[in-house]
Amino acid sequence: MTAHYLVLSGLLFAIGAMGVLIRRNAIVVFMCVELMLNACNLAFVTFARQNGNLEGQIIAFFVMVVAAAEVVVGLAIIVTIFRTRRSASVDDANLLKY
Amino acid sequence: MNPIMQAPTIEYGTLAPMLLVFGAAVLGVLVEAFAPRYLRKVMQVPLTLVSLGGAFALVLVQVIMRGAPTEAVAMGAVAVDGPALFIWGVILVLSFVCVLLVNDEGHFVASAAAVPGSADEEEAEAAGGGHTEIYPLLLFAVGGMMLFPAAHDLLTMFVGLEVMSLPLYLMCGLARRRRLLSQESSMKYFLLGAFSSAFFLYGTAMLYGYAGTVSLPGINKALAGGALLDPLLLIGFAMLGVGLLFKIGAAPFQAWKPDVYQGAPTPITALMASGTLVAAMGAVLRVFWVGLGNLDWNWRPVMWAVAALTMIVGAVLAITQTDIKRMLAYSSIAHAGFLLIGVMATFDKSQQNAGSLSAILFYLLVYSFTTVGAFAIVTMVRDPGGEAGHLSRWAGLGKRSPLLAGVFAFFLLAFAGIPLTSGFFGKYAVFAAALASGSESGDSLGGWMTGLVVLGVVASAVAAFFYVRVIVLMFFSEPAADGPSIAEPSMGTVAVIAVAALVTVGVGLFPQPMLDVAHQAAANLFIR
Amino acid sequence: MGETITFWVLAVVSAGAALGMVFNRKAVYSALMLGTVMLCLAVMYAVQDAPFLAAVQIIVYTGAVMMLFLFVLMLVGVDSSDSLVETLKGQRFWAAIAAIGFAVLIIVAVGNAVFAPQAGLEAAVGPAGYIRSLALLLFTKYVFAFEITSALLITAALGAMVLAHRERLTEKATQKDLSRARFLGDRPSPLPGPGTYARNNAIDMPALLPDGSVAEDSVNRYIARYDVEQGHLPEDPRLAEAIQHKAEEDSK
Amino acid sequence: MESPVEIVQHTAGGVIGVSWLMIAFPLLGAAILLILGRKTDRWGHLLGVAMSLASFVVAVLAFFELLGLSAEQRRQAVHLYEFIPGMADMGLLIDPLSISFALLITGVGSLIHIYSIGYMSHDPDRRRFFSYLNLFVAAMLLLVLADNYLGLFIGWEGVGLASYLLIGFWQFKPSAAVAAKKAFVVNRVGDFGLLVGMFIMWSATGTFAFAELSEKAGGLSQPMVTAIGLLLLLGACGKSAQLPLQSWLLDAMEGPTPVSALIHAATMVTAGVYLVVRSGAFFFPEGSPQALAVAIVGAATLLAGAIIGCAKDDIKKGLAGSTMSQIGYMMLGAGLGPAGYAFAIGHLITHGFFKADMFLGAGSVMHGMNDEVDMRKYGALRKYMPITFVTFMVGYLAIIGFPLLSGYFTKDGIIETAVEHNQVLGWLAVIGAGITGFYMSRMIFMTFFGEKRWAEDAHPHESPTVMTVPLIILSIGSIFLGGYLILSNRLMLWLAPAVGRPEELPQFHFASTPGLATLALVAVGAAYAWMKYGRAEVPAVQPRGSFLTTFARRDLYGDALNESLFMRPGQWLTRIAVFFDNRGIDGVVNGLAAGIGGTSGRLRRIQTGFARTYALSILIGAALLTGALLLVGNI
Repeated sequence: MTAHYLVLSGLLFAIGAMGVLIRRNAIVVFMCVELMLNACNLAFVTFARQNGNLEGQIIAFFVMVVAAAEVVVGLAIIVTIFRTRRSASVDDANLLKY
Repeated sequence: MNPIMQAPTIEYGTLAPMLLVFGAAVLGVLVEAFAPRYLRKVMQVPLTLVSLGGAFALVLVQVIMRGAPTEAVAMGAVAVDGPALFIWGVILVLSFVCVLLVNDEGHFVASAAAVPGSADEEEAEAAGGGHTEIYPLLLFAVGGMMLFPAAHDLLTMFVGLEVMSLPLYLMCGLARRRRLLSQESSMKYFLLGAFSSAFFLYGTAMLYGYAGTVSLPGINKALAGGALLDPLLLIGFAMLGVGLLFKIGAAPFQAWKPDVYQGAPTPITALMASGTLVAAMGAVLRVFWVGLGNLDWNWRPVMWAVAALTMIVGAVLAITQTDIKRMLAYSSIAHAGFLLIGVMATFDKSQQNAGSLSAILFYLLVYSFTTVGAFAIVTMVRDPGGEAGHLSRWAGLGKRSPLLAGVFAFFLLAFAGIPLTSGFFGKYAVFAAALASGSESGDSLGGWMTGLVVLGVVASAVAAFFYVRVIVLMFFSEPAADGPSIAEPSMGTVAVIAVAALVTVGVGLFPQPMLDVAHQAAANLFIR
Repeated sequence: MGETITFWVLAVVSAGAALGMVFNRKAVYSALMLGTVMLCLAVMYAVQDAPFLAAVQIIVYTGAVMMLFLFVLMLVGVDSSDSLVETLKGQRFWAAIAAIGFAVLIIVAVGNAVFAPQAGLEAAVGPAGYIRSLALLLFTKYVFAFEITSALLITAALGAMVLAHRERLTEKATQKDLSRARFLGDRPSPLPGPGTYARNNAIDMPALLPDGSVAEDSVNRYIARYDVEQGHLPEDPRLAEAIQHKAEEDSK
Repeated sequence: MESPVEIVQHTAGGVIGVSWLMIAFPLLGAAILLILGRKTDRWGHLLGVAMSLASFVVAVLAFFELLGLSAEQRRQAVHLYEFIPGMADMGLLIDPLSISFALLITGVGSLIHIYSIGYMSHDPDRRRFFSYLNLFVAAMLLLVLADNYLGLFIGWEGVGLASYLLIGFWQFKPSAAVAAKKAFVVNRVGDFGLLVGMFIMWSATGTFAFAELSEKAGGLSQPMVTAIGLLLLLGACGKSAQLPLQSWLLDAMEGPTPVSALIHAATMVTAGVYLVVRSGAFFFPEGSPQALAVAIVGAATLLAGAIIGCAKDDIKKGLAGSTMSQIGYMMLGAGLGPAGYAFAIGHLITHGFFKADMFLGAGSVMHGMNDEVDMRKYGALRKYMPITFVTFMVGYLAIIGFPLLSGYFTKDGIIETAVEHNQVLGWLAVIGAGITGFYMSRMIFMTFFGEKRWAEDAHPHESPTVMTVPLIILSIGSIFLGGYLILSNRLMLWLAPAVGRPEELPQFHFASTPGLATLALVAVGAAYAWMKYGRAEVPAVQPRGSFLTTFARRDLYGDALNESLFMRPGQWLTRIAVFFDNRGIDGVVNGLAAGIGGTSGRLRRIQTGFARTYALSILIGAALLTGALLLVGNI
């Protein structure tokens, strides 16, 4: 079963990564990052059972905490940008280039 | 059945420098909560400076009184070994210096929540003051920078990474002028940073799957016993590498650096270019040497390509830059490439490993101080709308302010690695270590290391070209009629430039003591 | 057997929802899809002997994080949807290539990996019980990381405050100030109410004063503008003129 | 001829052991003044003077300690620290040569520091001026005290930097900025020579230290030594304003006058002489072609400088021409081997006194005349500035070689030795002395005698005491120092441990043929000047001169020569290169540079500014990294 879960985790991770690349709404991009983190968690939990120790579960727990903090900061930044530009599109923010 | 839990042991003495920084940060938050507005800055600045200075003193005390511990502390989560203590010392001095820059008026927005250009913003600016929350945020970032390279397991390292990065994401968006650029840099840094830390985490998961543990020595032990070709291990290693290489800005993960460095408030750029790079480099070393030490014949060819690409991209792209901060960002990328050369110089023999480790530590020290000095000078050259970033504005600066331009030229020469500057010895040490590694019999890369060093020398030459270009621009072109003004520097800024210049000159003329310190720090390598 | 069925069902649903999240134009749908993925994962955790994580997943992720996402989405504007036209040349193509290549690499690699039979968690849990073992690990081996995450949470709170909270720099006007200002102005009395003699939607119908003249002030200016823009003007030319006048005043 | 004695590694304490303090004091002063900035405005100049004086005290103490040692012991090396591990050590060499320079630098330097308190008293940036002066003193001391070429080079560049900063001190004047730039560029040419010389030296012997070089230089092949010598000479020419790198010195007079006195007359410009004398034992053996080249350069420059001096109406530029000329004498002496070294150094020391005296005197005149530098606007100043007049007169008599004054002994020594070694060069030096008599007399007559030709608002007055006291001290040195050093060969015996000495000590002849000829020519020159400028009226506007005068006024067409010799062919070459480059035949370097630039220009387009593109590059990078590792792992 381990391989199944891992393949699913890899798939979700790749889908999340693809979402980051093709979505323009910063919030959705960020949701895709969250999906990637969730994929990691699935891998951790799977490996915890595979390896027979609880560390993977603890790590997944930490990841959730870290992700929650990251969400707060990230959304605050996105809201600030939105208030300035009236747009949450990542493509609109490209004054810095070359 | 109720097994009694053994209370965890935490070596408070050993961890004191880091705990002091975190403690001061929490105290700073309390000050924000309870102190009246007009008192906050008066309280925050000394608190920050004293805690950073105190932490540095604690590091010194620890080195002198007890020497570096040989066991991981805090239940095996943190390894306060020689290299870690060295890196802590460097980071603490750098952040102290950066706080002096932060303290200078006019870098940070008066009210981040006010929309740029709105009446609210004007009102907030008229009211004066600014976000004193910067100081606790900066302390949290410094704490993260200390934890990141000292982490003994990948989970702690991940937490350290986030503790370091979150405040930086925030602080990037707080520039007082050109706020659109600043906010944009903040968002880019955040999105890409979060993206890359997902890779780091996935790598951690795979390594956990391979080794059944995330502690670095545990992984190393599993490597010694298990199958080396396990795909889980290789994927895990690659993904972990992505996360770490992103932080040091190695190609092809370098794209964020110029944008973020340009947009962020310059004192924060200085902190990122120095402190973050030092911390991330320390973490790279720890992961690759401690965790993956037994895999070196596997990762080194890949790292070879990354180092080569990084140097080339950094040096070549810097040539056509027109913004001074972007140019310094590319220069920082090139330097990350030079440092990676040092990372690859590992051997079977610990004696020689210590040699290359000390070379990297020394390089980090000299480079980061010069960087801070250069950015401090950038803060002083101003247009009416803020800092004069465009290079054309720097034309003829040598005539307006020969001293400032002279010091900046000196920093640039140090970046280029001209003899008699600290930069020369840094490059010399790293290249020498790499050559020694290549000539070691049985080294898997052998002649390739020589090739890499040659590439490094060529990249330095290309890099020297654009540094000299700026010098020529400053001294041999006519100043623009409405050229930028040179801000009357505050004591803090002067002190920063003086410290940076002193280190650059001092180490350039008198490198031995610092080399000795780096050598001692590296003597026992990392705790395994 | 039961686990296999659960896995396949959840795998299909979660992968589909993940794809849906990526390809849905509306951000709110994306958020709901992500919620679905998270719930599926929670069930998978429960299946894989991680009931604690399953609960945390639902409480923290679906409960708190997703709510935050939705909240911000509402703040930014629900109806904002991405346009389907890709502006960056080659971005979609390369993104698809890279993502598929990446997925294939991982899947092939994982497929090549040889796994020992699952060790299971019985030995790890031992006699202390599941939650107790977790706590034991959390508060001994990982206690330092646990403590340091507090720094993260503080940073997050502080950061959100810095970016979102604006300190009031001027005194808030009290009721006394307001009434004083009103009596100092040229109209101490309240504005006339709208459309007493209304035949249709009363709120946008100007009132008539006792002398039969139209009271322009009785119509809210936003409503006046809306009426003009949407062509909802009343038939009575006098009223229509008053509304138009009001709308023009507003646009000045 | 006896060669120098060996260098003794210093072990004992004493002042010599801490002689690094000499460098440390002014360096500290400069650092404090630069770092604290405006905070030190009130007392900065005093700190500068104190640091310079402290350094002088150390130098004097070290001098007496050295004097107390026997001749064999008088080359003390003080090891400081390992500079580049396994490559070079940093240390100081305290021997008669270096300590003589140190005394001159700190002594004259301190006097000029004191003088500057008065001279710069109205400048709002006086503190900055003193910080540069201190920086200069520190760098110059490092130059002369270092026991290896690397340390010497650091000092060499340090004085270059200080000189650049000081020439351009009044950077708001475009002429000052241009002059600073010119000095910078011309000096780079010389420095390049020195640097290449050091590279060859390093690759041939593997050391920079004087001590080791004295052992190893003997083993080098003749062409190698000649090459190194000529390259070092190029460096010396740049720093000492010798032909063909002389053009910057005249423009350098844009700096404040104390700078002209300290750097561009008394000390820095003599660094070239120091370099030649210090390297004499290894790279300029007597009779070698490179030594002859030194003498020829010296003779040519002494004539050129004198001719330029004849035509200048700007008092400081006149003095600058004279400086060139006098350093030419020193170079001539230095090119004659150990027989000439003592006279060259002797002339260097006395010149340091009387030229500083005259420069400061000129500064004092300018101070009283609203910064007027045109001598045609002076005249009859002797009554209004008596002290300045008397001290200037002393300097004047010393420089023209009036019998029994300082310059008489040292210059005559050089001329006589030169005539002994090489008739042609020797008699050229005699002619040069005659011209010196003319142009210096001209300066005196135009400035202090004749009718008033002042601008209307000029109210000449004597300068304050803080400025006149240094003048008096310097003029006393200008009177007695030469005789003291040269008669009975004191200086030659003193320097012998450092630079060697001829087997037979020379005897000073008061009535030798060249000496008498010199005196006669000087008298003729002075008399001619009296006829043209003392007795006759001096036109207030420069008259159209003959071809020769114009030639001299234009600095012997030095700039034009540079332009036609170097710049034009350079441009021409560039054009050819561009031509070939366009044809794609040559220009590999250009092509490479353009290629990198072009690549850079194209590559930077990758940095689109879109976060999604960056994310794509990360993902592709991650996929490549994973793929590469899996591949490498499975091979």
